[in-house]
Order: sequence, then structure tokens, then C-alpha cells
Amino acid sequence: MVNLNAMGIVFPNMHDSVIPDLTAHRTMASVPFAGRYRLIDFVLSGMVLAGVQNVGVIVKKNYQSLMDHLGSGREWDLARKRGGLKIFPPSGYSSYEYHGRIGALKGILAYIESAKEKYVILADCDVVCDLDYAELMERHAASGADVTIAYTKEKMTPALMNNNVSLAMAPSGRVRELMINDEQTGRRNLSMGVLVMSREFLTETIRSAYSRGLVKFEQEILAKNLDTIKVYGYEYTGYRSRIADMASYFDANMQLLYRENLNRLLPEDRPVYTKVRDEAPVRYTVGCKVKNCTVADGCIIEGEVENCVIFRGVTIGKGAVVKNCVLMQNTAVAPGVRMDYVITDKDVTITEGQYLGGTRSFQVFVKKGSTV
Amino acid sequence: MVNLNAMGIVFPNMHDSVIPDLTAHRTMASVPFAGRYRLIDFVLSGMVLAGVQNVGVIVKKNYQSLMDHLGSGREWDLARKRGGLKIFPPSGYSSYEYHGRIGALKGILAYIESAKEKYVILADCDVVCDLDYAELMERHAASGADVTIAYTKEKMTPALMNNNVSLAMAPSGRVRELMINDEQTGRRNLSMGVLVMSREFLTETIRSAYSRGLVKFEQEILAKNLDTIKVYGYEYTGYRSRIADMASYFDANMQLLYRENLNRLLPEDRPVYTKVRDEAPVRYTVGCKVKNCTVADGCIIEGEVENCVIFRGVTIGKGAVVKNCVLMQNTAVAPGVRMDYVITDKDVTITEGQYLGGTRSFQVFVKKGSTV
Amino acid sequence: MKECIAMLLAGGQGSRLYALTQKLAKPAVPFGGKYRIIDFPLSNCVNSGIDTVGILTQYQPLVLNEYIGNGQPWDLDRLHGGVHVLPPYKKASGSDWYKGTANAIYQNINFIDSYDPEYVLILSGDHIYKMDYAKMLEFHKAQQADCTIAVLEVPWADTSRFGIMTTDADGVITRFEEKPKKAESNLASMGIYIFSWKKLRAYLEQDEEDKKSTNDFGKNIIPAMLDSAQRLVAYPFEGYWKDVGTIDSLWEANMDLLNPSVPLDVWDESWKIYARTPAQPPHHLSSLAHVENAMITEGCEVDGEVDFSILFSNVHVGAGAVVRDSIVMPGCVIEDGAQINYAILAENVTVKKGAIIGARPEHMEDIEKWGVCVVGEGVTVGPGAKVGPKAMISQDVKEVL
Amino acid sequence: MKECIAMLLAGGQGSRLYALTQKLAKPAVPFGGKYRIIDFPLSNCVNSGIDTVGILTQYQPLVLNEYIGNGQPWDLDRLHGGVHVLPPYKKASGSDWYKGTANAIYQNINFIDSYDPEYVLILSGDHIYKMDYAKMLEFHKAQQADCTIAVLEVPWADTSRFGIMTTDADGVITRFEEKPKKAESNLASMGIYIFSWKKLRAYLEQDEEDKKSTNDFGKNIIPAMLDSAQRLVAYPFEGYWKDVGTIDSLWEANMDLLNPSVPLDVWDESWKIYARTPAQPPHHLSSLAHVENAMITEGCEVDGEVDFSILFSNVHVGAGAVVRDSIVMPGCVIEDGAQINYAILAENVTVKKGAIIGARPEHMEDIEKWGVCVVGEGVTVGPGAKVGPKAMISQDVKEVL
Repeated sequence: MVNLNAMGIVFPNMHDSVIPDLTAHRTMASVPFAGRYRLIDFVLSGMVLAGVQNVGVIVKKNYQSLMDHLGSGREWDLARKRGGLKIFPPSGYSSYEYHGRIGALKGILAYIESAKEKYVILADCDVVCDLDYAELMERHAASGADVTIAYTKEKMTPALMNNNVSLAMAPSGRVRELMINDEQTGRRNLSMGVLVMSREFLTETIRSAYSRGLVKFEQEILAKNLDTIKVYGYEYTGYRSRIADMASYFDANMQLLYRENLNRLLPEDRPVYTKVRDEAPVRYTVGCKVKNCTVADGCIIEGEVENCVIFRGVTIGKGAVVKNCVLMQNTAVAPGVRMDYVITDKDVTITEGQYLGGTRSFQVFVKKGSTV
Repeated sequence: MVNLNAMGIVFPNMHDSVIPDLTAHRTMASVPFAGRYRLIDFVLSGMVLAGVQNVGVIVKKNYQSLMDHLGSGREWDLARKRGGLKIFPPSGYSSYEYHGRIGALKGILAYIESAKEKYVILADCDVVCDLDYAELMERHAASGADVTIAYTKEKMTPALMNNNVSLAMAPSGRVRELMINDEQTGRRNLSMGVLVMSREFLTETIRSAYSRGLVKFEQEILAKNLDTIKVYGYEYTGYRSRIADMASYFDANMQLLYRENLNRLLPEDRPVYTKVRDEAPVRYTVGCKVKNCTVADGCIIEGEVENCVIFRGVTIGKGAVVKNCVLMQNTAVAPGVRMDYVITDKDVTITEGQYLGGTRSFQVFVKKGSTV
Repeated sequence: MKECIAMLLAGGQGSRLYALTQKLAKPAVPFGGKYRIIDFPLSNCVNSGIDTVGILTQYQPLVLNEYIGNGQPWDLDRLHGGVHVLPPYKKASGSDWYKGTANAIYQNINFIDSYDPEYVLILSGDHIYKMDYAKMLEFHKAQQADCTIAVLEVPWADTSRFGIMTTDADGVITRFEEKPKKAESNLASMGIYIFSWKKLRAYLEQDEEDKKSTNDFGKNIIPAMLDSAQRLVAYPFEGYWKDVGTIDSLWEANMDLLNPSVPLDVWDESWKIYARTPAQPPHHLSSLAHVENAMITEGCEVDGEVDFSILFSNVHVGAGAVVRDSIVMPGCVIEDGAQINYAILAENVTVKKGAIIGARPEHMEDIEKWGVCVVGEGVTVGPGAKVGPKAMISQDVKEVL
Repeated sequence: MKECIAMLLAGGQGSRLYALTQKLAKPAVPFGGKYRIIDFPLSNCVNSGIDTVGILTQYQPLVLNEYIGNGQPWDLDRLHGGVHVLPPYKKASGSDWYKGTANAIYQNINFIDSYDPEYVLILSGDHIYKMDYAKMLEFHKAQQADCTIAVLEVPWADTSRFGIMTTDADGVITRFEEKPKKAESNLASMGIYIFSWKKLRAYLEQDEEDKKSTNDFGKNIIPAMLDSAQRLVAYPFEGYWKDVGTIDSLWEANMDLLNPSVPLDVWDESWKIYARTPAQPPHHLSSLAHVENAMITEGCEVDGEVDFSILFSNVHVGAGAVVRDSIVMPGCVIEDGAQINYAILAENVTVKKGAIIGARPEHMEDIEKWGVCVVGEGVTVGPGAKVGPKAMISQDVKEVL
């Protein structure tokens, strides 16, 4: 394992608003994904794989589930005496609620300044990917950039229009224009919300921006000073899903029913760590019928299931027919139920004989803890 | 180790206001004490010694230092898969700031209800003591009480007058009167802020109180229903210090210069756990003069020191004369300094040749991080 | 001071498991899709509130040591107590491998003394069962016993394979026979003992002085205690319990998990079996897969048929491949069209296209030649090759052209 | 995959430490007020960024095992890697105690292979020093060496006690002699080696086949590599380094901590020495105490005089008692009026009122008879009793009336 000489800072609440159903009681970072993960798992595991040993998580609201999930950070090998995982709640250090990245960072300036690492990686959690942070860092160092922004080439969608940062670059890779919530259509270079810079650059920027009342890092600092700040783009071309609304969340899960996608997002030699739940293997009983499903441990499947992403601890009773669904942790589907295009949040119970149906473009959502 | 069948719930911010200097950037629970501890260490260690394996800590503000101190709870053997230590920040689970104990408890009702233990111990952190929670629990069970309140017989002081709960009991121990901020002088039975009850009683009380808009557990629930709720007192007669203002905080430290007090508060067979700091032993150089001091690890003592409580990592330079002081972590006293009746918070530097003097009844306080 | 600590005997080679225990100790043998055998006694300990466990090892402990690690998966990483692996060691005066089960405990008297326990629970690392030791301890205390032995009623026909107790009306053991030819009773010892530590300590020291002793609990310590009229009582256990010391019993115990009428439920939330598990993605069954009556865990990819079988993590079953009545351990690859019948494949076995492993009993001419087939760790079975029933192979099998 | 892992040889009995190593391995001997010897190489590892350490033990490992535990105090409780205690074990074909340093590594080839390291750092558990192994590894890589040996210039008079290297102008080792009578050079091996693992692995296998070999790094592996013209280079180290294999050197190394001119600073925040420490209150010096030039740690209570001495945790020094030029290990009680001079008291020694231990050299008639006195673990020295200089006692000493 390389020592990356970089610390990580994660913003779990960024983009909460794009999926309000799922973030009513949690952060974007703790949204369940792909059967057994939370979105933050991809960020933390990627950083740890690249040798990052010191990660700060700046939370703003609804973070109890995130704290439960992260615990001491042990599962990501971040339960460390030196460095490791540190969670910063807003009223932990003062009484004001922060605004923008700069406000959030200002609150933990002492922590950033006391770190030993040369670089800092800032990361949001709304793009699920297998980003190689080590390569990103190498490119950052080689280019001589002040800031490197990881981006993907993406076809603009209506959902993305009011939640994006897009880049226009010179052939050298240097960013010439940085646009916030740009509404141009077609293929765009969209920031992944992953930014690399030296720790020194970051602390100086926070200080000077804060004293001038600026709070938005991309919009108020970078976009307006592209001639003096050397900002470079780093294109990520690997597998990814960008969660921009409920439909893209559903699609992102469904894409993992294609085995090549599952293997690209979760390659065998680059493990994604998550909280251990001590579930037994999945039990498929006599008479069950299962086709094209991605299934996490702890489930008991007695019915007919097709094209579903099934999270840990789900039970599907005899005679139930469940198709094109995303069933989160501990969903209990009683015998005889019929479901098509449904997303169930955690701890949902669907009682005997119910029928729930959505369509390919509009999925029925059943919120956490409800009984239908 | 007995399995106590009780969970603990700690209120770190209760009584913050009595020592505003020390709680400007921390909770009452994380106030440094006795050279190497924080006040919460006494509560947590006492509970763990009695076999409590599940402790919730409900924080309200200024709790970053407490989170740093507690970490995963490993030092108290509370970094556990099942149960263990759990910190509940206010905006972690919702956006409102709670009021009173009931409000705080209402916010974590689901956590309390999902616990397996039969009993609950509620505890504040302002009384430093070596309470035997196992004995308290036995007495609670034996008496058939709904609620047992641990108390000490205490001479009323002006500082205590607007921050106390006092009990009047029948010979059976049953509480007949429960007074809030009672101003009677003389010896009184003062609650230690440690209350025991069944988990069922607690959850029912929270529900019914909350729905009626009541938030103060002692004042609005117990005091007004002593005929229907069986409240008993449990007298603690061991060593203790009640932190009611800055003067009592200073005295509480100074009392530990008497070895018998140190041994009663910290008996060899009942360890008090705290965060490990990996300090070297104390180095006493040639020519130093030290009399009647309690000294934690990591210090380098070259000067003359008498009647002082010295926390971890303090340095006292050559020719310095330091008497009747409480010097918290990493206080650096330069050569030639003279100090008498001074309390220094963490990371204070006293530069060469300075003189700082208070009196027996009024100590000079130097706040965290300052250089004098 | 701990009221009761457990000592888990995990030193056995498990030679009757042949190819499965070439490179690992029996308690480390994978079981039930995501467990190893030792997870059962360890999980029983934590679920019973026992937080201090010594594991006695001496045979090929590397895998077991790595697996146990700091004990965190079982919540046994405790400030005082927790799990400790105890190999033999050299002393200022001489040194010895563990000679027998009792000698292994004898050599660790200092370890046990350091917790000053009132009771010691002796367990072995090769049984599959769920049991609340706290209840057994209550029984031991209520009976004021010196030693309590957990017993199970076995079919009379099987008594010659067990240590058999005779008890009086109060459950006090009056006679103990190791593998009797003609048994007086059908109460078999489950190899689970609770001793009052002071008493056991004295008998261990006495046993150590006896040069003729084989230093074994069943053969020496228990008979010696009976001879000197100590109070030994039988603790009757009802429920699932299986010694998995042979290939057949290991196969059966795995298959019992698939049988809803067998009372061994690993999905029961109130008595979880804990295990150390690698970080693996959820498993994926494609549109080609046909899965019924099976246990499948994370990291698997199935395009073929899986019936009455258990797939451990990261097993791949190719299109048209058939896995029936088999146990497939972590990392195995079963290529397209291969067939696996009544077999145990150890870790990282590769079965190439069209190869056939094992046979179904109904297809045998001579049923005597039929049995479960075992393929050892890392073996590759070449394309089209055949491995017969009852075979135990630990070498690669070449392609058949 | 790890770039470099460390293997720490901790199996030695340390018989020249007599009473101090009756019940514990040398690396577990307490040192410097709150450490044990092994804390130094372990802390060096983590401070150098090495997160995987195998500790090879076989002699009295109980204390060491408990002390190392899950490695958390050294930040070595890692998901992959971390610290692992490696005792000898039985294999399907035979079993052996570790025969020599090289054989100990040989028997753990599987362990090392499981991390697939490029380099292996070999350390021993009986030296006190601070060293950045990362710099040595850079040197090894820059030199494209097969093996790099850390060396220290020693006084020419002492060369016969060390393994001595002769190097050419580029630092390449041309000759290596174990404890030469007449040395060619004064560059002594510090017992710290970095090997390219593939290379070492080959030499270990070759050495194992040589029945006449003593399977030792210094005696066999290094000479064999030199003979076959491998590239061995010397890595010059400057700084404090001390082998604490004898009573005198152990006493001196402790006392060096009190000497401001000796470059061994345990208070340096940038290179902390980590240790597992018990929960103890701060120490207390009363108005009667006189303490100068001393190291004192938590749990101590001092009413007497302590000069040029080190008190470990929980030591009590009574009124009028005098402790001079001595090392007092955890839990010792020195009652009123007792005197301790030039002594090492092992853990939990009780020195009763008025007893006198050791002597000052200036008070000796025959200076040849003077030396550091050692009192073994748990010994009680009775009231008024005398224990002479250079004595090594491990039995209680009776009261003198």
C-alpha cells in the first residue's frame, strides 16, 4: 500500500436535496446502495485503498444514521490512534450552522492545520464510482496544478441541470471556465465533487475567503480566479452512476443487474468496505424462482423474483412475485404479494396479498418503517 | 464482573453554566480533572466496573472535545459490537434543540426502547466520586422503588443554592419531598444527578410527559407525583467533590494533594479509565524541588513546585517557583516564572519572568491556548 | 476476576478430514456458507455472556490465528479478557508440545489463574451446535457440582462411538465409559465440561505427576474424579449437536442447514453465529441460473444450476454447470457444463469445462463404492476429466482428451 | 500486498538477565519507567510507516502475548497486516521448535508470503534505540542491494563482542566476521537487516537443506550470501543503540535516560515510544519526599528520597527510605527507612523496613565484589535484612533480628 500523503475531507450532506425521500432521515452519504453499501463506502474505501489514513467527515444534519454506520471507522481500517476517521458535527465546535464548503472547512481549520499530510482530497458522495485516488494524486502532482477537479463526460439531463459544476478546459487540461448549474445540453464535463489541492493552498484559501465573506468554494473562489489559480481537470472514465434524482437512483441500482457493471464497480481486487452486519448466507428454498438478481446476505427467498436488487435481511414469502424492484434492508414481503417497479426503504413490511406497481419511468416509493 | 442488566445514559452538558470559564469550549463532562481525567471518566468507569455494557451519551453543544476524548469508547471497554458507547448529537436525529431531560430522552426513545437491559441509570457529570453502581442497583431492586436517586449529605453553600435538587425522606428512605434550587442552609440531602429506574418506567414516563409538554424530569414529573411514583433515596457516603463553581473546582483538585483523598477517589482495585496519551514518565531533573504534588505523566520538572496538581505534558522551567496551582495539559511554564493560586487551562504558555498571583479564595484563571 | 472463562481445545489435526486439513486445523475448516467450525463454540460463548476465551492450538495454526485475530468479529476484543490463542511454549525448565487435552490446559494454568475464575468451561473446536452455556453454569451452581458434563441422548446403536455416562435419579454421574462395547446408558458426553477451577486445577496437577497418564479429560481426569467420589453431574442437552470429525458427518451437518426440519437455524437473530468475513459484493444470479434449496453468499456469480448445495463466498458457477448435493468452499470456479455431485470442494478448486466430480448413488452399480468425494485446496480438475465418488484428491487432475 | 513487513525475533530466553527472565521473555522485560524492551522496535516500525509485524516467540510468551494483544497501543490493530505473534507449530509432516534465527523465519515463510512483500525487515527484540527504518529501506533500494545491514561504529576494544563488517569505498560489505578476535574494522552489525524477500527466501530454503547449518542469520545466511557474491551493503547508523542483554547493560541503558547528554529522548513528540499502560492515577510526592534526577510514572507514592533512579508504575517509597542509582519495576514497595543502591528490583518486590539492598562502590573495600544487585519478581526482603552488591536473588530473604 502506497502512502499517499493526503488526507481526505468528506461532505456527507452535499446534494441531500436531490433525493428528499431518501434523505428525510439520513445524509446523502448514508443512502443505501447496491444491496449492502452506503454511498460513503465508495468514497472511504477508494481513499483507504490509495493509502489515505486520515479522513474528516463534516456533517450538517440528519447524521445519526451516518454515525451509526461509520462507528469508529474500523471497517475501513480507519479506527486509528494516529489519524483515522473523525466526524465533525456542526454544534460540536460552535453554535452556528455553517454555510457552503468554506464555512464547513473554516469550522475545522485547526484540525486541517494540525494534519501532517501534504495534500487534501475533498469529496462529495453523490457519484458512485471506482475512482483511483492514487492516480488522481499522481496527475495532480505532475501537472503542477493548484487544484485538480475529477470530472466525467456526461450527457446533461434535466435532473442534473440545477445541480452541477461543469468545466471547460484547454488542451493542456487547465480549466478555462467553471460553470455552476449550467443548463447547456449535450455532453458536458461535470465535476464529480472530488477536488485535490495542497493542504497549504486549502488553509490559505479558507482564511482569505472566510474573511471576505465568501462561502462557496467552486462558485466564489475557483470560478472567479481561473487566471490566478491553476485549476486542472482529471477525467474519470471508469464505471459510475450519478445520483441526481430518484429515477437516477433507481437506474443506478438496476444497472448492477448487469454482471459486467457489478464487476466494474466492485472489482475483486479493490474491495469496497462497509459495516459488517453478521448475516447468514441467503437461503433459497425449494420452489423459489430467481432470475437476474443481485442479492446481499441474510435474505430468505421463497417466492418468484426477477430483475431486483435485494439488500441485506430481506424476506420474500411463498408465492410472492417481485419484479424490477429495489428492496432495502429488512424489507419483508409476505406470501402472495405482487410488486413491480417499487423501491422500499429500510424496515418496510408488505402484507399478504398486496399489489404495488409502478412503471419503468416512475417507481413507487415506500418510506422507511412503513407497513403496507 | 457482574452483568448489571442496566444501560447508562449520560448528560454531559448538564450544569455547564456553573463553570463558564471551563465550559466555553467544552461540556461539563469533558472538564479536565485530577491530573489526567475528564469528569465523565468517573461516571463511565464506575458504570463499566459494575458491568454496564451499553451507554448512551446525549450531547447538546460544545461536544467536539468530548467526542475526541471518548473516541470509539475503547478505553472504557465500550467499543463493542453489541451495545457499547453511543453518542447522540442533537441535530443528528432531528433539527430541534432539546429542552430538559425529557426532551433529550425523547430524541433517543427508539434507542432506549431497542435496548435489552431491564434498568436504566441516568447520570450527570458534576459530582466526582467513586460510586458503586452495582450496590446502588441492588438497593434499587430491593426497595421496590420506581426511581432511586443517589444523594449525598452536603452543607449548603451559596454556589449550590441555584443549582441543586434536594430530598426529604421518610425513615424508609422513600422521598417525601423533592425540592429544586432550595435555598435552605445547613446540611441537606442533595441529589448527585444519578437516577435509577426500570427501562419500562422510563419509556412510559417520557411518552406521557412529552405529550403533556413537560420537559423537566425531577421538577415536573417526580416532585409533583411523589404519592404515586415511589422515589427512594440512596445515600452515597464515599469520597466526592461537587463542582458548583470555579472555587469548588479548584478545591476539588487541591483536595487530591492529600494522599488519602487520592486513594479514596482512585482506589487501586477500581481503576478509572481515560484516554491514553502515550506520555513518557515524568522527568525530574537535577536541582528541582518538588513538595506535595500530584503529577501526571509526560511532564518535565526543573523548577520548584509545591502544592500543585499537574496535568499531562506540563513543563516547568529552571528557577520557576509554582505554588498552589492547577496546571492543565501542556501548560508550559518558562524559567524564572513565579505563580501562586493560578489555574491554567490546556495549552497555556507562561513566558519567562512573568508573575501571576491569586489568593486562596480567588484563583487567577488563564484560558485555553493563551500565552501570558 | 471473571466468574467463568472458556478454554477451547483447537489443537487437533483432524486427520479424518484428509485433504481438508492438510494446511489448516480442524476448527478452521469452512462450514455453512460463511462460517468456520470454531465460529459455533465462539459465538455460543459470547451469546452466553462469556467474554474470556483461551484457544489452545498447536497444529497448523496460521489460518486459525489469522482468522481469530483480535476477536473483534465475535465482540471478543475486550480490555480484560477477550480471546487469546495459546500455543505451546518453552519454559526456563524444559518445554513440551501439548500431550493431551488435559495437559494442554495444565500448561496454561498461569493463563487461567491470571483471571482468577471460579469456573472453567472446557470446549472443543469440532462440534456444530447452539447452546447457552450460562444455563449450564446455573445448573452447575445449583447442583453444587465439581464437574458438569453436557450430555445428549444418542441412538443405542451409536453408543460405542461416544463417552457414555450412567447417572442416578438426581443426574449424578455414577459411571463413565469411553466408547463402551456394551453401553449401560445412551447418554453421550458432548465434550463440554464445566469445572470448579480449584478442583480441576488440583486434578490437573495430580494427573501431570502420573507418568502413565495420557493426560486426557475423558480417559484420565473424569475417571480420577469419579474414583475419588467428586460430584459429577450430567447436564441434559436437547437440540442439534454434531461432531464433524469425518467427511460424512461434515457433509451431513452442512446439509442439515438446508433442511427446515433440522433445529439448526443460522438466520435466528436472537442467537447469531458470528464470523470474520471478507468484503465482497452481493452475489448475482443471472437469467440463466436455476437455484433452489440452496445457501449462497456474497461474491458468488451463478449462471448454472444449484440444488441442495451450499456455495461459500466468491464461487462462480458457469452456464450449464450443475452443482447438486455439494459443498463448494470459497473461491471455487466451476466452469460451463461441469457437474458436481455429492462432493466437498475445498477452497479455490477449479473445475474446468465439462469435468464431472462425484456421482449420484442412484447411478451406481455397486453402492458400496459410492460416497462423498473430496477435492483438496487449490486443485484444478482438467476439462472433461472425471473424479469418481468417494475419491479424496489433493493433486491436480489432468484434462481428458 | 505490502512493500515491506517486519519480522521481530523475540524468542530468546535472555539467560544472562537471570532473575529478570525466569517467567518472561527478554523482549518483555520492563524498561525506562513505563516501557518494555520490545516497545522500541515496535514503535520504530509504526513511526517508520511499517504496519505489518510478525513477532517470533517461543520462550515464556504468556506475558509478551498479553502485552502485545491486538497491537492497539502501537496502532498495529490493522485490517490488513498489523501485529501477529508467531509461535512454532505442528504441521502435517513433523514439527519443530525454532532452531535458530533463520529457521524461525523459515518456518514462517507462509506467513510472509501471505503479504507478498518486496522487502523483509529483520529485527531483534533486545535493543534500545530509535531508528527510521523507512530511511534504511530507501538506502536499500537506492543501493539495489540484496541485503542491507545496519551498522554502528563501536570502540575498537569492543569489536570482539560483535559481528564485524568490512566494507569497500561504496559501502559494499566484503567481509563479515562474528565476534572476531582481531577485527579488521570497527563497524558492528546492529542485528537489523533488510532483505529483498525473494532473495532471502531462496537462501532460507538452501540453508534449511544444509543439515550442518545452525540456521542463524549471522553465522549462516549472511556468510552464504557473501560467498555467492550477493550485494550486501552496510547502512551506517548514528545515534543511540544499546544491546540490553546483560544486567549491566540493562542498568546502563535505563540510566542513560536520565543523562541529558545521551541522545535517547523518550519525551520527543515526533518519535513517540508507545507502550501498553495500566489505568493508574497520577503519582504523588508528599511533603516528605525528596526527588531529583529521576523518572517517576503513574501510580507511584513517594515519601522518601529518590535520586538518579527510575520508578515504574505503582511503586511506593516510604518515609526515610532512600532509592539511589536504581531501577524499581512496577508494584514494588519500599518501606520506611529501607535503602536501595545500584539495584534492579523486578516487579512486585517488597523491601521491608530498614532493609538494605546493594551497596555504593565508594563504600566497598574490594571493588571487584561490587556490582548491580538484582532482586527477582515477587521477592520479599525482610525487615532489616541485607542483600549485598552483585547479588541475584529470586527467593525471599528473611528478617534479621
